Amino acid sequence: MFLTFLTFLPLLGAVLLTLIPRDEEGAIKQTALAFAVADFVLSIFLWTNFDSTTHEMQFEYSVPWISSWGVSYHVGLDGISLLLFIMTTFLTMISIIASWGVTKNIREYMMAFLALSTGMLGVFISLDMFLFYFFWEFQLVPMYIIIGVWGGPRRIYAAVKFFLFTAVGSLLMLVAIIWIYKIIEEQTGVATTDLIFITNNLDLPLAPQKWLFLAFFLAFAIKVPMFPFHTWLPDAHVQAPTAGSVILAGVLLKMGTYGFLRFNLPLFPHASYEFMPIIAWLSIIGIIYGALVSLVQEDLKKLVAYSSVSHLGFVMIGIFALNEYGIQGALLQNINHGISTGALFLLVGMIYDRRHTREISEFGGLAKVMPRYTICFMIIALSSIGLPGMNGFVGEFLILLGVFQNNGLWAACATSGVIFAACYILWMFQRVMFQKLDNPKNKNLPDMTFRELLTVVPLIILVFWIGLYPKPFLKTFDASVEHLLIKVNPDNFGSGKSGSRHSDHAKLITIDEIAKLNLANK
Amino acid sequence: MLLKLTSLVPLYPLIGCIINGFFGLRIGKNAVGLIAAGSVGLSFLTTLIIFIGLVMTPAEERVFEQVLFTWMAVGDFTAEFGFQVDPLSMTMMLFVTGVGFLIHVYSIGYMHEEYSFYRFFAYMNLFMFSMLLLIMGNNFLIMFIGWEGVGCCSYFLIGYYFEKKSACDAGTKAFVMNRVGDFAFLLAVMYIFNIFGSIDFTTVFHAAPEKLIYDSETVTIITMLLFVGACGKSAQIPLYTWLPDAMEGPTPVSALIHAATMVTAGVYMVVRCNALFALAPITMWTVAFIGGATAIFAATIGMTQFDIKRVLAYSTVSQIGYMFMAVGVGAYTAAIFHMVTHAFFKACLFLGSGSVIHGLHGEQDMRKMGALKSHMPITFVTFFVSTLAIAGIFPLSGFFSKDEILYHALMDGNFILWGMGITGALLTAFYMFRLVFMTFFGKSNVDPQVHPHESPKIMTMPLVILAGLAFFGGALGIPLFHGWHILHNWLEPVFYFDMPSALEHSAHLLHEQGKHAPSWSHLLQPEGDHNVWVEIALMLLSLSIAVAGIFGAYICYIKKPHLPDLLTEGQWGYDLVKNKYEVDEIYDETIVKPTLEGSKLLWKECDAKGIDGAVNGTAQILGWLSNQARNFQSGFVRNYALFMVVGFIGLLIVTL
Amino acid sequence: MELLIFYPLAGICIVLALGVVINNSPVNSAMSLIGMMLGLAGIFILQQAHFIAILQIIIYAGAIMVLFMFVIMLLNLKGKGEDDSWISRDKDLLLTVLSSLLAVGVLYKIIIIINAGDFNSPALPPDSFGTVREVGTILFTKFILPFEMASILLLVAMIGAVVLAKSKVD
Amino acid sequence: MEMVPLTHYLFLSATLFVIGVVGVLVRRNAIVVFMSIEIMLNAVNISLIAFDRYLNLHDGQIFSFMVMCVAAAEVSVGLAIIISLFRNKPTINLDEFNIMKS
Repeated sequence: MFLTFLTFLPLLGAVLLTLIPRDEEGAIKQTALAFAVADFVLSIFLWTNFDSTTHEMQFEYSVPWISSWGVSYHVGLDGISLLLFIMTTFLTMISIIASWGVTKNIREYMMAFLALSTGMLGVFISLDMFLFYFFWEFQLVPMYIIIGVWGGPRRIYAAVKFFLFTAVGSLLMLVAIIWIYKIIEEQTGVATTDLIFITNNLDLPLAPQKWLFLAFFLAFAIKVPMFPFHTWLPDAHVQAPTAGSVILAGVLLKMGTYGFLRFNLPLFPHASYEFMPIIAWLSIIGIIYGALVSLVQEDLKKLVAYSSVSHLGFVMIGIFALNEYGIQGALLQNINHGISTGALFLLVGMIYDRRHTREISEFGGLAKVMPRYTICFMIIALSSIGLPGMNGFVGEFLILLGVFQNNGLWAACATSGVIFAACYILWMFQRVMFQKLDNPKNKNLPDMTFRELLTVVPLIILVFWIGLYPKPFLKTFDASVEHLLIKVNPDNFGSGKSGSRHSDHAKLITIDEIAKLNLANK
Repeated sequence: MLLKLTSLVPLYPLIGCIINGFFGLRIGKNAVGLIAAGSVGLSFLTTLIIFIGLVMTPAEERVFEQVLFTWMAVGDFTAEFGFQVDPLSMTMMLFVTGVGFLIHVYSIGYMHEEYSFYRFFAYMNLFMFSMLLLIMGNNFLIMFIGWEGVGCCSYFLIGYYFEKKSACDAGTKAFVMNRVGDFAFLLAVMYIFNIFGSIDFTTVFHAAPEKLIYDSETVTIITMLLFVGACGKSAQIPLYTWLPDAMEGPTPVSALIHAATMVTAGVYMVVRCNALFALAPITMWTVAFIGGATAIFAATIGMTQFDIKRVLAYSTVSQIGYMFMAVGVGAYTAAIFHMVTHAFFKACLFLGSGSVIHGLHGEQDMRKMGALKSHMPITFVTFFVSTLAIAGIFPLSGFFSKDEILYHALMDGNFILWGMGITGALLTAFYMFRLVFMTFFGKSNVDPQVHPHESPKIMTMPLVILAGLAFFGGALGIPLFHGWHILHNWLEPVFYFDMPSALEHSAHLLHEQGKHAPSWSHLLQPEGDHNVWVEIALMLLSLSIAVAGIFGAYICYIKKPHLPDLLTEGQWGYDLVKNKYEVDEIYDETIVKPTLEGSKLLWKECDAKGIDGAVNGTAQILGWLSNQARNFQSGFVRNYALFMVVGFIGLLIVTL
Repeated sequence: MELLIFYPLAGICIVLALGVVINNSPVNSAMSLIGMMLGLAGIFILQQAHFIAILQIIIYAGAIMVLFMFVIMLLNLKGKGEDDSWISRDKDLLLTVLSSLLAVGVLYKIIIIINAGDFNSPALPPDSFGTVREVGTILFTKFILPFEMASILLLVAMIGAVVLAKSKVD
Repeated sequence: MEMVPLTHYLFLSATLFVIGVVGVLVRRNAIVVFMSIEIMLNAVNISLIAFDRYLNLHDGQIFSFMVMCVAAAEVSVGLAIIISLFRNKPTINLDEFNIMKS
């Protein structure tokens, strides 16, 4: 029950905001922030009393929603989704603080943000395919509004492109969900879209597994911008407001990777194993392509957007290394990317608020004028390069370690991404921060205010915490990744088929379990 | 017991860096200088204490590991954050903290009138911390943290004068080139974990003979990757162009980072992994030959440069080439010995040139110097002593260390290597004395309004100490007399590698794989007898070579100053060498420009036209289609009737 | 013998129908339509559907055609047919060709079906088959509901026509 | 006295129907279009009666009676529309009235 409360708290906040009159800007911002902070603080409790030894779902709550179809409001968290959940609440809080300067109808802005937060949280906790799809579509709308209304000059094009890209992808997913729904009904007689039940009981030969895998793959590949489907990201980022970019980069992209871990790997293990080489090569192209293209960008935000294409290429190749180093590394890199790219967007937003331009050529020699800003920018830049001792390195190293287990060449190509990362970030850093301060407009730019520091400093603390002591984070992933790997590792594909046959008896229990569970919560 | 203090050594510079970093501006320059130099001094003292502790323990168990906490633990991969102290890392710690301390003291004076004084010292301390981490790490990952941390600090320090675009470019170039080396190093670490299942030095090097087959493909790849990493960091042939540009940074930085400590990190890493390299003869040959080639290559460029710091930079590259040559032929002790002595005299040379530049208020071009002998007596004396040392004149340290390398090159390696070494020595003597004659002797063409003055006490005192160390450094490795080679006895247990048993294991493993073991008998014959006469002859030969080089420089720059211009103008060979064989330009043309053009192409064509084109294309097609459909709504009732009839008839035809 | 009556009547009807379509002036086409209606009534009688034949004459030939004539006169269109040169229009030429082709296609299809089925031997109904009495009784017993519905339909049509025409007048 | 075969009636009804359709499609004059519609309705009646007689039932006739009612209603309303159309534009040529054009 606690989890549902946590998820729908921001939505409650959004509704309450309607009561406050439109021109009370101060009150609106305060209440929105209050809700976000409350949500974050409560989510910390989730982590403290999260038992990381078992892979079972925790804080589980299930109540039948559309019982005729077997759809139940079944929510829960496990190692994989817990940290993403907390990161969402954390980044929502940070971005609400960061959007203090927004003036254009601030109330709708805050309402959109809080609704978006609920949508995102819903995606991470839902354990029912139908519910997952509901939240997956629900979170699109507020993001569309945020980009569409408060965005930059070409915001309509960017918002529509963002929406269409994701929506088209998710249609195929819907088809796949329905197909699975049918298969499950045939195989076990219980017509339900409950993910846990399906993960345990679904048993498909390779061919349908491949098709279903591809359907889900398309939906999630668009969300994680993998190579061919990434063109929406730079436009969306460039046109989105600062806070929107932070959330877009920090959380929305992680839904794609989360989807792979929740759907593709456990449900279609054999297909994932078959598709590993293709996806590995696609992610390598993504890594190098993202890095190369961001080398020549003139617009700061576009540069950071392409860099997140490259970073998420790392995450994808980590996930499809299909061993615990790769997946744990990928999960950690998810969090790291959220932090470092989120912080980068905050910083870029700050100079955008001061100079209202994102062209790199407009800046130069800011180090003289804004020392505090330069230090923060430098720390975040180094963390996104993956300097050891900071968060980027831990995730990247584990991923590359995992990939190396499978194929040295892939690891070599992926690691080359590290060099390009250093090139484009340092070159950008040099052109923006160092060199002579010739542009008169930059002469008297004010340094970071306290509020801006408030948004960036917690992220920097996290950067050093994960960099130097990543154990608590890795411990949370351990059990769930272990369980996931039992399903995915190759030697039990074959037995997987016969396995589910002779242990039908065991399976039947879970069906009663589900029934009991539903009754229990009546 | 004393060894427990190891974790304190890197801690002091870290604390120093944090204090300077955050409170630098508030606590004033003197305090900042005090804290910075003090923290390095403290860590030097603790190193001395640990050294005493280590000397007291018997030779065999002189390895002490202190694990602080487990950094990463995933599956069966665990990386602890721990330190390892053994004779090798102790020698490195000693000279790194020692020379580091002196340089810190020196830079208090040198950097005095700089505005962001605290930022300089914060980075210097951070550098010391990362360097110590690199040396003392007990597994590859901790070494890698130090490895990249050092690269990062050199990026900050080179780009210290960040107003100058050239300084920033040099910093970025240095960092990216180091990153290329780190790329190879990272791959090697992953490969090692893949084979050994762990990345701790002790486990890996003990298991090396069992797991790896002598001269097999895997061991060659690992060692090759490690060597590329070392080249990146220690500026060898392919990846050396960043070092001369790194002279953009302040002189103490060049002294500390680009002479004494960071550039030797590559040599240290290769020496540390000697167990792996011993199993890979091909890599050993490449190491030796690249070392030799760099020695000559850099020496030739050094001869033609006029910027005082550039000459010293190329001399550093060539001296490190010597060290790699020594490692390549298996003479690890000689390499470490040369590294230590090189740290002393090269740091002294750089600091000397620093005080010259300081005296001439920033003038670096040798052609605008001359006859500074009288104006800067202390600097001149210390500079002259160090130049004698580097040239390899008898009593000084350079002679002993370089001679030992040449001896091993001849005995263990082959004649070509020795030839490279000797020509390198000749060229070194020549350009070093060219530098000395042009700056201190001859007629003074210093421009009039600048009147050079001796540097303050705080700068000359480290110079004197370093010159002393350069003078007496040779005592560490006196050849010929058995047992007098202190360094050899000190490092011998670390480099002990039981080759016969390793070959047995390899043969055994090969049989398991069904392949026959090739004949390795030539490796097993006993160590050649250490006949004294050959060594003495070599010593005399290298001494005479050095004297010849000095005499040549004397002729060209004192006796007949116009001789060099006579010999060189017009010669295309000279111009080629003068602008550094255009290596930088070649890199620019072949690597930098194509990547930029390629990525522009990628962005414009692939992204804007390709994928976006496809997406917008589909949008337009849909638009066009819907336009066509619009014409059907023509407004004429008749058309609608026609469509109804046609539809009806179509149905009819279909159904009937 | 019946064929002798049927063929001329059918021929007349087809010719008059064509007349309706081809004639330029609406009056002529109205006249030919009336003729066709009467021809059809004859055919109905041939079919022994006396009730329908009488109705045909009264409703179609009588009421509806009168209405047509009335409207033609009201809007004095009788001379106006000439601008209606339906043959020469370009775009519609395509239309005519298309529709005639379709018509031929349909006819051909129907012929195939008709020949296929064994329709041509009609049973011999008793004499009182199509008389008014019989149809009347059925109409008011079995089909009383449709009959009432028809009356409501006509009522609505009347009101509709009145509303449409009247509102413009004042 | 042999009976007129059913096919002839159907054939007649088909031709009349087709003529009606052609009339509707081709003619631009509203009145003539209405008349063609009348022809189509009559064609339907013929086939109804023909089948009626063939199957010896009266339903066909009832149905054609209904057709006639509908036809009457349709003509009255249609002509009313034509009159109102005529009022706003002095022509009854159907092509003039294409305001609905998208």
